[in-house]
Amino acid sequence: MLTTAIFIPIVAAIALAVLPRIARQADERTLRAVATIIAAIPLVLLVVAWLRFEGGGGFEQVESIDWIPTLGIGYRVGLDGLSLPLAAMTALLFVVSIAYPVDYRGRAIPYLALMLFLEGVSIGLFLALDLFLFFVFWDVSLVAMYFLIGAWGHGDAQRSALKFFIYTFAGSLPLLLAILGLYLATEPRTFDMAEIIRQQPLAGAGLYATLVFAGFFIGFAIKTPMVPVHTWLPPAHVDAPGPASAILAGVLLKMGTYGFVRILMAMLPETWAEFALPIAVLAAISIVYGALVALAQTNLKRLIAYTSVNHMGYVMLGLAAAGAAVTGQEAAQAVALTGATVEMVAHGLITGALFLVSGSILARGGTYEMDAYGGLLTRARSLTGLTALLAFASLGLPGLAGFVAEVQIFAGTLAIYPVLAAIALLGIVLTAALFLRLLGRMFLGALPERWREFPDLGRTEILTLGTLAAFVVLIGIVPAWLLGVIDSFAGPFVGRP
Amino acid sequence: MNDGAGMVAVVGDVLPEIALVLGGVVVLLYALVAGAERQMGAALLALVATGVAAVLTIAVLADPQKVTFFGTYARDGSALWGKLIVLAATAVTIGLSAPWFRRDPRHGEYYTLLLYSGLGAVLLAGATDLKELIVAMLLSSATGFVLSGYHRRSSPSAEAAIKYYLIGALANSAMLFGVALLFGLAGGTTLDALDTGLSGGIATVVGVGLVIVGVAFKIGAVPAYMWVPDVAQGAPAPVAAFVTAVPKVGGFIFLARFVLALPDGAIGWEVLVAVLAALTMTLGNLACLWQDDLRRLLGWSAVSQAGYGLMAIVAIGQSDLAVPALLFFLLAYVPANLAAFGVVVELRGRTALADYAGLARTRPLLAGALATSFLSFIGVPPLSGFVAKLLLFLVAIEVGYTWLAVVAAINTVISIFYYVRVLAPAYFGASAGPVRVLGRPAAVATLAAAGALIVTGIAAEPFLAAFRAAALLIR
Amino acid sequence: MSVLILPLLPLIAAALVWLTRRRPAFAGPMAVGSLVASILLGLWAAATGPVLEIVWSPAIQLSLRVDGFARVMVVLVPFIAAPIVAYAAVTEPAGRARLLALMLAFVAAMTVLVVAADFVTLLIGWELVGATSWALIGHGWRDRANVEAGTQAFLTTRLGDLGLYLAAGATFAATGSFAFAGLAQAATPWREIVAGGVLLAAAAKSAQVPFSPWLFAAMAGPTPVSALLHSATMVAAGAYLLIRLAPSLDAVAWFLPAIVIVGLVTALGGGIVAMAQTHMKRALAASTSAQYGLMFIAVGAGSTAAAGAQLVTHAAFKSLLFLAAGVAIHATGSQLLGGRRLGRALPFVAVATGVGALALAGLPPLGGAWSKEAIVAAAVETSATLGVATLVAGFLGALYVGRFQLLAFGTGGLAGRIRRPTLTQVAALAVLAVTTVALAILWMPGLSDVVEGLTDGELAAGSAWEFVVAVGLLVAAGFVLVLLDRRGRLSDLGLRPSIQVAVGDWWSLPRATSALVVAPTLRLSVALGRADDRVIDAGVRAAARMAQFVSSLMARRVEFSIDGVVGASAAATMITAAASRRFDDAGVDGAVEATGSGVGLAGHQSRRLQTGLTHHYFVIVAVGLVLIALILFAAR
Amino acid sequence: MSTEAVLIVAAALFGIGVYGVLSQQSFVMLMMGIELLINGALLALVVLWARVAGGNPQGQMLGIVFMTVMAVEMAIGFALIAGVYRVRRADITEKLRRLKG
Amino acid sequence: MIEGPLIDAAFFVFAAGAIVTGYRVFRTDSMVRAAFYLLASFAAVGGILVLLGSEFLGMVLILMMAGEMLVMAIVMVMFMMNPAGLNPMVMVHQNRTAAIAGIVAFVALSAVAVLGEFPDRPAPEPAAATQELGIELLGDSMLVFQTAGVALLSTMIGAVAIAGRRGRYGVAEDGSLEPPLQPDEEAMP
Repeated sequence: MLTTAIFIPIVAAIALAVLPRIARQADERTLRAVATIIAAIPLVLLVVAWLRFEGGGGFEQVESIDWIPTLGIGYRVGLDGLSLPLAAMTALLFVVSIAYPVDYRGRAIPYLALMLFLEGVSIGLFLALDLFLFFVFWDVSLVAMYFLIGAWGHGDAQRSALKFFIYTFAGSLPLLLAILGLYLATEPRTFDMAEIIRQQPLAGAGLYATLVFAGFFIGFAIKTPMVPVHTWLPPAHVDAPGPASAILAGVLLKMGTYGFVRILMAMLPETWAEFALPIAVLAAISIVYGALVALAQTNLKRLIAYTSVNHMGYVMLGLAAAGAAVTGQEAAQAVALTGATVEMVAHGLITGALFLVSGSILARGGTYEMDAYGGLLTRARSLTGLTALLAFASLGLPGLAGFVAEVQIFAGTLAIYPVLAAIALLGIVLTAALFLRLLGRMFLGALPERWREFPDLGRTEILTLGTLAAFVVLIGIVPAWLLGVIDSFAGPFVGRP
Repeated sequence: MNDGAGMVAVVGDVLPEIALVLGGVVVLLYALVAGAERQMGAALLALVATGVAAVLTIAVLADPQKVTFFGTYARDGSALWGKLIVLAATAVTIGLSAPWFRRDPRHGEYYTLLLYSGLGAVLLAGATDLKELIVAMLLSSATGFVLSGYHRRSSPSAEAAIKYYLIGALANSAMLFGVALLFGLAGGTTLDALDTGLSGGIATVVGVGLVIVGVAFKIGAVPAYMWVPDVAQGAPAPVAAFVTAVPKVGGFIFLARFVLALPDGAIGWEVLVAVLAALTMTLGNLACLWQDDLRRLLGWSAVSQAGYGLMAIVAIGQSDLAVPALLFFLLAYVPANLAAFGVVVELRGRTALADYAGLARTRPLLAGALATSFLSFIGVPPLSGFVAKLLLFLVAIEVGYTWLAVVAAINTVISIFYYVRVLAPAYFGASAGPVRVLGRPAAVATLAAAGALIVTGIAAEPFLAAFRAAALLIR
Repeated sequence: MSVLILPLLPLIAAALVWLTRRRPAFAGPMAVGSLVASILLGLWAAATGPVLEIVWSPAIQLSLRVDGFARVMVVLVPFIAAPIVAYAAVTEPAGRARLLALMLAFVAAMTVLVVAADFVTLLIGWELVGATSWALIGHGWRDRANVEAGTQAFLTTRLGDLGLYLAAGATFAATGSFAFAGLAQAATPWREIVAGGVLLAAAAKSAQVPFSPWLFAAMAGPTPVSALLHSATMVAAGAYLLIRLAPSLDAVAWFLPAIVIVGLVTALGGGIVAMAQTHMKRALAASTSAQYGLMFIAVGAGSTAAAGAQLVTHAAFKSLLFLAAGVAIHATGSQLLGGRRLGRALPFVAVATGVGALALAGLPPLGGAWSKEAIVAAAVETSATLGVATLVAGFLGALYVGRFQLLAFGTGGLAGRIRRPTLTQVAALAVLAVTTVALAILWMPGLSDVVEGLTDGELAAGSAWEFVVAVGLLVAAGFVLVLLDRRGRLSDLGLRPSIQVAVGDWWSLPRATSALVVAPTLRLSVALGRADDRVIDAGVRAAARMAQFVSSLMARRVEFSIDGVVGASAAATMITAAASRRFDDAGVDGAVEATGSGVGLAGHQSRRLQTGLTHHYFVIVAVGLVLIALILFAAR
Repeated sequence: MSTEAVLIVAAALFGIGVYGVLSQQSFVMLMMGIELLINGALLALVVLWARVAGGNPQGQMLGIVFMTVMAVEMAIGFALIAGVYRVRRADITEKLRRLKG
Repeated sequence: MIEGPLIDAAFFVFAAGAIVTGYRVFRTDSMVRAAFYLLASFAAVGGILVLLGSEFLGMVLILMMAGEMLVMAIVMVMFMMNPAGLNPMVMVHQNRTAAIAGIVAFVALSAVAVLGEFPDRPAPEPAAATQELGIELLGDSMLVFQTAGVALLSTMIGAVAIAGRRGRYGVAEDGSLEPPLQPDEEAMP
C-alpha cells in the first residue's frame, strides 16, 4: 500500500508526460482537478496507514523486495512514528499545492507532471527504509525541484534554480560518500536501514565514524538548512513559484531534518552525542540569526524564507538535545524529539501555507516588497485573516501548531542545554516582532490608492489554505492524535524507561 | 602447442572477432561493387556483422573463463562484457553514421574501418600480452585516425585527425620503449610473465610509466588527453561519439589487467592512477565550464569521465567490487556519450550552445535524451551513471582512497554547472525556430542509447551480478 | 459539565458575536449576557472546584482546575468584564462586533490562564491573552500607530513570556511533568530557574519596572480595552501568577526579596510618574503599575492573601476610574488631564469616580483601604523600612489619585458644551462604583479568614498605629493637594515642563528601551541581513585578490614560448590558485558563488592549456611522463 | 658491446627522437622523430632479447610488431598529411590551431 | 652470439653512425637530406641488430626503411610548401624545451640502462632466431600476427580513403562534409 502511495503519482506523472496529446486537449482547470485527485490518492492511502498504525516502536507495514542484492540494496519501505506524520503532511501539502491556482505559462502538463512526480518521490523518501533508495529519492527530488523553479519561477529563476541545484547537490555528495562509508562498515554489507540500526556498525569506530558523521552532517545541514550553509534558500524561495516554494519549505527542508533523525541519530548515536553540543550551538545560532535576518527583510518571501532557517533551528536544537549524552533526562529528551518532529510537521503546514499566500499576493500585487502594500485588510479580509492566523502560528501562538512544537522543544532542551535554550527563546520574541511588523506593514494601516481594487482570495485559494489552516488549528488545540504517534517513536528512541 | 586440433580450438575462442573481420571484408567488397547510391547497404551489412558477433559473444558468456591463444588473449567475463559494450556501441554508431554520411559517395569502407576499430577495442579488452596490446592498440588507433579525418572536405575533420594522430604516434612510440623494457625485465611478453618477472626497480618504473602513457592516450586521460576535445569537435559527429567512447572500453579493461600484473607494493601504481584520475577529472571538468561548443564540451566531459573511470582501476586487485565498478562505469558511460553525441547527430551536427535553446519544446524527445545523458553523467539516480558513480566511490573508499572520492564528488558538483548550462536553455529558453533533424536511424540509435541508461540504472542487478561473476584473468 | 466550559462560554459567545456582526444590535446584549452567564458559571465552579485533565502526550497533560485564588478570579474576571463590555457596546461605534468578540475572547483566554494548574496550560492562556491584547490595542488598525502600540505591548509581554517557557522547561526537567503540584519538590538549580522565569513573566505582564512602559502604549486602544486590561485581566495575570506560585517557590532564598524590590521600585516610581503625568489615561496606567507594585510587595512580604485582596479591590476601582476617564475624554474629546474639571457638568460621574479614587487612596471604610492596610501590615512585618516605603507608596497613591480626581472631576471647570454619557455608560459606572463600595465588606470582622481561605494565603496581623499613620498620611495628602490646587500648580506641579515630561514618560524608560534594546536589535538585524546577502564576502574577495596576483605572475609564463615545463606547472598552480578566486563579471554575492566563480575562472585557465598547438601537447605528454615516473618511483 | 652500451645508444636515439618530435614544425620532420623513437625502442628490445630475456622468440615477434607499428604509423601519417594539406594547405603544426580551448 | 674486439669495433662504428646521423636528421637544412640521414641511422641500427644476432629483424628494418624513405621523399616533394623539398630550411620551435626534454629522456633511459635491475639471461647459442620467429609467428603469436594483418589492411583502406584523389565515383572528396543544418541546402553536388 505504501508502494502504491509512492508510485501512483510517479506513474501518473510519467503518463502525463508521455501522453500529452490526449491531455493537451483538456484545459488547465480540468488538468489541475485531475492532478489534484491523483495527488490525493497517496493522502488517502496514508490516512488508511495511519488508522492501521500500531505504534509498537519499530517499523510497520514494511514492504520489501530485493533490488540489487549483489550490493545489499533492496526496495524497502515502511513507516514508524517519525515517518508517518511527515509522509502524511507531505501528501497533504502536495494536494494543496497542486490544487493551488498558479500561472502555468502555457505549460500546465509538465508542471503538474513534475509536481506529481515530486510528490511520489518525497513520500518515498520519508518511507524509504533503505539507504540507497533514500538517496535515490533524495537526488531525484533535487532535479524535479530544479526544473520547477527554473521553468515556472520568476525574477532570476534560472540562476536561483542553478544555485539551488548545485548547492544541494554539493550537499548530497558528502551524503553519498557517508552512506558508502557506513555501508562499508556493515557486515554483511547492506543498505537496509533497520539492519544497520540493529548492527550499529560504527559503534566505537573513532575517526572513521567521525568522518562518516561529517559527510552526513554536511549533506543534511545544507538541506535543512543550518547557518551558515543556508544561502541557497532565500533566492530559491524568492524566485520559485508559490506552490514550489511551499513544497520546498514544507517538504524538502524536512528531508534534511528527517535524515538527521532517521540516519545520523539512529545509526551513529555515539557520534551524535559527541557532537550534540556543537550542533545545539549551531542550532541556537540558526535560530537567532535566522530571526534577526528575517527581521531586516523587506521582501515578503525572503522574510518567510529566513524564518524557515529560524524554525529549522528549533528542530535542530530539539534533535541535539534528544541525542545528547545525558542520563536521567530521557523524558525530557523524548519531549524534545517529539517537539522537533511536531515542528517539522507544523512548519511544513504553516510555512507551506505562508508561501502559497505570498504566491497569491504576488499574483495580485506583482511584488513581494512589503512596503508596497498596506491596509489590505480593507479589501482582502480572507487574505488578511488567513495570513494573520498563519503568522501567529508561525510565531508560536498557543492554540496553533507551532506552539505545540516549540513548547516541547524548549521544555525538552532546557533540561539538557539550559543556556542554549534560553538563548534560543529569544527567537520567539524576534519572530513575533517580525510577523507583527509584517501584518502591520502589509495588512493594517491605510490602504494605498493603487490597491483600491485589490481582490480578495478566490474560492480555491480559500479552500486550500483553509484546509492547511484547519490542520494548523487542529494540531494546536487537540494534538494528542499526532503526539501519540510521534511519541511511539520518540520514547523508545531515546530509551525512555 | 602447435597441433591442428589445438589451433581449431583456440580459433573457436575468437569467433566474434572473426565475425567482425569477415564482416569488415564483406562490407569492403560490397562497397567496392555497389553503386554510389547503394553505399548505405554497407551500413546494414556492418550492423549484421556486429549482430552476429554479439550473438556469438552471448553464446559463450556462460562458458568457463580462460586465457587462450597461448597466454595472449583472455576470454573472461570482463573481456566478454567489454566486447558486448563495444559491439552495442558500434551498432549505435552505425545507426548514427548511416544518415550522417548519406552524401558521401564512398562511405562504404567507412563501415569496414568502424568494425575494425571496434575490433581493435575488443582485442585490447582481451589482450593479456604486450604484443597483442601493441597491435590491438595499433588497430584501434589507426582506424580511429582515419575515421576522425573521414570528412575529406572538412578542415576541422582533417585537423582533428592529424592532432589525434600526432599525439597517438608519440604515445604509442613511447609505449614501445616501455614494452621493450618490460619484456627485457620479465623475459616474456605475457602479463603472466610480467606478474612473475617484474621486480620494481627503476627500469620497471620507467617501463610501466611509458606503457601507462600509451594506455592513457587510448582512454583520453592525463597526460595524453589533448586529442579528445579536438576529435570531439572536429571529427564527424558519429565518429566523435565512437572514438571518445569505444576505445576506452578496451583501454580501461587492458589497464585493469596490466595493473593486476604489476608487482604489489613495489611500484606506486595505485597512487599514480589515483593522481591521474584526480587530474583527469579535474582538468576535464574545468575545461568544460565555459565551452560554447557542445561537441567540444562533450569531448572535455569525456576526459573528465575517464578520470572517474580510473577510480576503479585504483582498486583493482584489492576490492571485489573493482571489476564490477569498472564494467558498470563503462556500461553507463558509453551509452551516455553515444546518446549525447547522438542528439548532436540527429540535430544535423548543430553544436553551438545557443542553438539548443528551446529544444524541449521543439524536439522534446531529443531534449529528453540529452537530459538523460547529462543527468547520467552527473550521476543522478536512478540512471545508470548513478550506480556507476556509487560503485566508483565505494571502491575508492574501500581501498582507502577516500580523498579521491572526495575529489570526484567536488568535480561532480562542478560538472553540474556546465551540463546545466546546456540543459537550462534547452528547457527554459525560447526556441529560435523549427529544428530540422537528420533521419530516423539516428533518432532510434540515440533514443536506444538514452533508454539503456534508464534501464541499466533501474535494473542494475542482473548486470551487477554478471559483473561480479566476471573474472579479470591474466593467465 | 467540566471546567472547560468556563473559557469556552465566552469563546463561543465571541464567535457568535463575530458571526452576527451584520446585526450590531445583538452584539452588546449577547456579549453582556454571556458574561453574566460566565459569572454564574464562575460561582458554580468556585463552589464545586471542578478539575479536568487533557492528555496530549505521555509528557504533557493539561490540567485545569478551579482551586485556590482561581475560585475568586473565575468570578471576578467576568464580573468586571461585564460592565466594561456593556460600556464598550455603547461607546465604540467602529468595528463594534469585532471589539466585543475580541474582548470576550480576551476573557476566555484569561479564564484559561486562571484555571491552569500546569505550565503548558498556563502558557496557552498567558500567550493568548497577550495576542488578544495586540488585537485589542490595535483595534483602530487604520491608524498604523495603534497597530504599532499593540505590537509594542505584545512584544514586551512576550519577552516576559520567555520566563514562563523557562519555568515550564525547568519544571519538567526537575519533576518530569509540567504541573504546578510538584513544584515545591523541585531540586536546585531548576527551582531557581522556575523562580526567575516566573518573576520575569509576572513582572512583564503586570507592567513592573522595567517593562512598565508597555502600558502606556496600550493606551492606544479604546478606553474600555484599557479598563479591561488593567483591572481583572492581562495585567492582573502577573500578580495572579505570583499569588498562585510564590508559596511553592519560597524555598528560593532570593525570590521573595526580588519580588519586593521589583514591586517597591514600581510602586514608588510609578506613583511619581502618575503624579507627573498630564495625560489622563497614562496617569491611570502608571497608577496601575504602582498598584500592582503594591501587590508584588505583598507577595514578597509573604502575604498572598493581602495581594489577592488588593487585586480584587483594585480591579473594581481601577475599571471604574478608567471608564470614568473614558467618559471624561468622550465629553471633551481631549486626552489631557488638565483643563476640564467636569464635576459640575457630570456630577454623578464625578461622585462615582470619587468613590473609586478614595478607594485607591485607601480611605476607610472602602475595601481598597482594607487591602492596603493588609499590605502595609505584611510589609511592616517583614521589615520596618519596607513598611515605611510601602506607606510612602500609599501616600503617593493618595496624591496622584487625588490630583486625578481634582483635575478631571473637580468643580469649577467646564460646564458648557460637552457630550453627556449615555445611560448604559452611567449604569456601567454605577455597577462598578457600587462594587467598590460593597467591597467595604472586607472590613467586616471575621472576613479575614474567608480571604485567607480564598487565596490560600495568610494575612499579617496589622497594628493600630499603622492604621493611624496611614490615615494621617491620607489627610496629609489631602492638604498637599489643596495647597497645590490653591496655587494652581496641580497640573504642572511647579516643575519645568521638560522634567515633567521626562518623569511622566516613565522616567524616560521607553526612550531608553528604544535606544538600548530595540534600535540595536534592528540595526543588528539589518546589518546581518546585509551581511547574509554577501556572506563573508570580504574575506573571500581578499583571498581572491591574492590568488589573482599569484596567478597573473604565473600567467605571464604560460605562453609556452619559454620553458614548457615551467608553463605546465605554472598552469597547474594557477588552476589551484584560481579555485578561490572571484570571477569579475558575474557581479554576484556570497562566498559560495565566489568559490563557484573561482572554479569558473580555473575553467578558463585550464582551457588555456589546450593551445591548439601540437608541440605544446607533446610537452605536456613529456612532462606527464616524467611526473608519472616520479610518482611511480616515489610512491613505492 | 655490453648490454648497457647498446641500451645507452638506444636511449640516445630515443632522446634525439624526443628532441625532434618537440622541436620540429613540419609534420614530416615530426614523423622522422617518431621513427627515431621507435628505432631506439627496437634497438633496446633486441639487445634485451639477446642478453636479458634469454632469447625468448616472443622478443623477435615483438620486433616485428614494432616494425608493423612503424609502417602503419607512417602510412597513416602520410595519408593524413596529404589530406590536411589538401584542405588546409598546412604543413606545419602552427597552421593547425583552429581547434583549441 | 659472437663476441670479440672486431665485433666491438663494428658496434662502435654502427653506434656512432646511428647517433650522429640520427642527430643530423634535425640538424640539416633540407628535408630530403634529413630523410637520407634517417635512413642511414636506421641502417646503422640494423647493423647493430645483426651484430646482436637478430639478422632477420635487422635486414627487414633496413629494407623497410629504404622503401619508406622513398615514399617520404615523394610526399615531401608533393605536399610541402617548399616545393622542391631540397631548399635550405630551418623549421623549429621551442628548441630549448625540446633539447631539455631530449636530454632528460636520454639521461633517464641511460640511468635505466646503467642502474636497471636487468637479470642476466643471455640467449642460448647457437641462436636460431629467425627459425624460432617463424614458429612464434604462426604458433603462439598467431593472434598477434592476424591482428597485425587486420591492422595493415585497415591502414591500406584508410590511407586510400583519406589520401586517394580519385574515388570510384569521381573526385574522392566530393560530398565528404558534415550535413548542413537545413536540409534544403543539401542538394547533391
